[in-house]
Amino acid sequence: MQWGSPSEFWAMGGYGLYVWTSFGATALCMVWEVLAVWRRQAAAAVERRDVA
Amino acid sequence: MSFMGINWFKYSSPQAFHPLAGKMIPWFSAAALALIGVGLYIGFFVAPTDFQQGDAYRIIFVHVPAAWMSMFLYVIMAAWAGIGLGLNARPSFMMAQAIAPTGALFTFLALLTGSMWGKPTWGAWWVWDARLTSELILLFQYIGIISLRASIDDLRRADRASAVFALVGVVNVPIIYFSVRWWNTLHQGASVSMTASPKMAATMVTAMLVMTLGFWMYSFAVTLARVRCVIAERERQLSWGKNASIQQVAEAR
Amino acid sequence: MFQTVALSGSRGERLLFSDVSVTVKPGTLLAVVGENGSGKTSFLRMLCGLLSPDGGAILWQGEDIRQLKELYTAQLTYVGHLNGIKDELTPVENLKLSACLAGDKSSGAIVQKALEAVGLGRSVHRLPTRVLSQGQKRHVALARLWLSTRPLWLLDEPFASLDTAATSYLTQRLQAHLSNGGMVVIATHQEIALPTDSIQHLRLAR
Amino acid sequence: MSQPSMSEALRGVVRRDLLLAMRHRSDVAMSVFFVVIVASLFPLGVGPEQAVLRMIASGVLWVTALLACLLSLGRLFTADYLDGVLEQTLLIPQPLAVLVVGKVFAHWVISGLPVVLLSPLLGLQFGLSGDSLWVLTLSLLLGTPTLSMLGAIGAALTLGLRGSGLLVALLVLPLFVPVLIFGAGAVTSSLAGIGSEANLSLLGACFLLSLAFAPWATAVALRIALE
Repeated sequence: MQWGSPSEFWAMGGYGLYVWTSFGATALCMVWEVLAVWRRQAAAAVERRDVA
Repeated sequence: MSFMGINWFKYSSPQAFHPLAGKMIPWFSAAALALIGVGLYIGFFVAPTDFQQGDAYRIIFVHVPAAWMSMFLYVIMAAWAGIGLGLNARPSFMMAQAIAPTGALFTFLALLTGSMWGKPTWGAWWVWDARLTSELILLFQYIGIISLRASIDDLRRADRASAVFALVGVVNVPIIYFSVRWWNTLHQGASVSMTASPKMAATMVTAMLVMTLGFWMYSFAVTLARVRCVIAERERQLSWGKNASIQQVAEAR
Repeated sequence: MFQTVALSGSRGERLLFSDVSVTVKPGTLLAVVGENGSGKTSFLRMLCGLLSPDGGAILWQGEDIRQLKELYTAQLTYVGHLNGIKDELTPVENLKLSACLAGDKSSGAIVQKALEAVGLGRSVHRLPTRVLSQGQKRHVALARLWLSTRPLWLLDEPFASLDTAATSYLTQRLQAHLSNGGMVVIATHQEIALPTDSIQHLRLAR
Repeated sequence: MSQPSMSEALRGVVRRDLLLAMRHRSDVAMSVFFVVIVASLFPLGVGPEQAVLRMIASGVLWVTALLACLLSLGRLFTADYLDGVLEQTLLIPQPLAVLVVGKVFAHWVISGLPVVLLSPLLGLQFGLSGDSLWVLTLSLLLGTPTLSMLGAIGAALTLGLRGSGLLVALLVLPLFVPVLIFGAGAVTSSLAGIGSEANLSLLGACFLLSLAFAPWATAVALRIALE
């Protein structure tokens, strides 16, 4: 374990901005994609019931 | 056609595939969450700080898996497209259709994280390195495929036209990679490379591989969920079509 | 002999026809009739090999046209819904080029004779097709039949926008083709003035 | 039964397209003027310094050639598609890929060849001289047919679609990248005195590769578009 304190962890040796933007953007995009597929699935399910 | 006691042939039709995909999604999602969790733990708490790049190198734990996935997914998409064209199989076109957006997303992330890594390491947000450039062209091709599909109304034509373009692109990307490398030697530009320092600690490699595996599982889950949407949406169109044509039998006399 | 076996086709997701089995023997004509939108054009394009069937097969002399490929297209002349002629070229140039591309004889004299046979006088032979009327353009497209030496003719609404004189010329030409042992598939709304024993009807219902 | 020989069919396709181009001479002239105007705008934007102009010459002229090809792609199949000639072309009893080569050749004669012939003049505008001027022309001569062949794939895929002009650019420009790199690279390396043979032979390889695959892919795309 190389982090002495939480603030040291967030600072990432001075590169916090770059590291956290990368990981944050990745997480955000993935969550957004999952939500988008989920909503599309819900919409498709509703229309299926309408047809049946 | 039985392999491990499962009748695979049965699942080649969309109707049978739909529930099977539904059963597989939770498992893949759980595996994705677990693997990404473990990967992040190793990446942030076990892997040591790099003595050259400091902690900025930790970006490669998302950058490299995203870049790999963007290429894997393109090749897999092109393979499905090729199978679809060769065997005239609708389910393979649906798979290709479902993979494209996830592939495009990973390509975008690879570019974004690449420039995040590049700024502190090279001092520039963007460098015309062979890998980054081919990644950019890959993104254009993903966008091309998605918009080609979107602008064709006839499903059959949309499937087949985007499949042809996917196959053309699979030849193009390696050519671009080598041509940009060639171009870099000509211009004697910054001789840069995305490969991290030659002696990467074993824990760094482990973190990267675990993250990649997690991204694989994530891609499986999302694509399967999307292919289910595609099947459902197409079925709906089909049932509309059936209602529209009441009398279908042609009588010959 | 030309056959379709259990042929079915669709447009988009809409099924147009299914299980169509017909046989066209040398010297006979198949008239495909039906309302607008019943799939006559799709049926004809399928017979050309431009459209692939959903099911079933099309056989030429007992062999699947998907296997024959260019060997089959060398047997047919297709006059489609679109004329397939260039507006900027003259009727003579248009016919010469299409005859040359079909491998038929294409000297100026032969082409002019064909144009006169459909009722296009010499005065329009050297004008750009652009200035001709719709009916005259149709004449130019149909004049290809006077140059064709191929056994199978596939004609999509050939009588549409023709006057009575041209209709009778075309009927005579069809008659001559049939008596030479040719085969014709024609999509039409009109009755064709040919001996009934050589005509077969296929009704496509919507 | 009658069948044209392969060379007859090929000649017929080329002759028709060239004949049509002769009737529309203004279209051909327009694409030439487009190249001249675009190439003349760059010095006005960048400034008149010879050294700078010489450095950007290859890139600017190549991108201009690329855009000229792109703009003329709409003409390649659309007119034939609308008047039914394309349908008849598909029924010619010769392999469609061969006929596509004929159409692409005619397209190159109309849109690519004028740019090649004009390039020495444009090169002079940018201060290129002697050897590099000659390399520029040669690289365009080798590269523009490749552009036409790759462009044909995009033109066939987007045939008859709404907004096909922009879509064609989106699909085709990524395919043009290697040709651009080797073509402009040939001129740059000749200016640097390294020798342009390597780039030119890579350009030739691109030409052969696209000659092998592009007409075939275009033929598949045309059949799909006409279904």
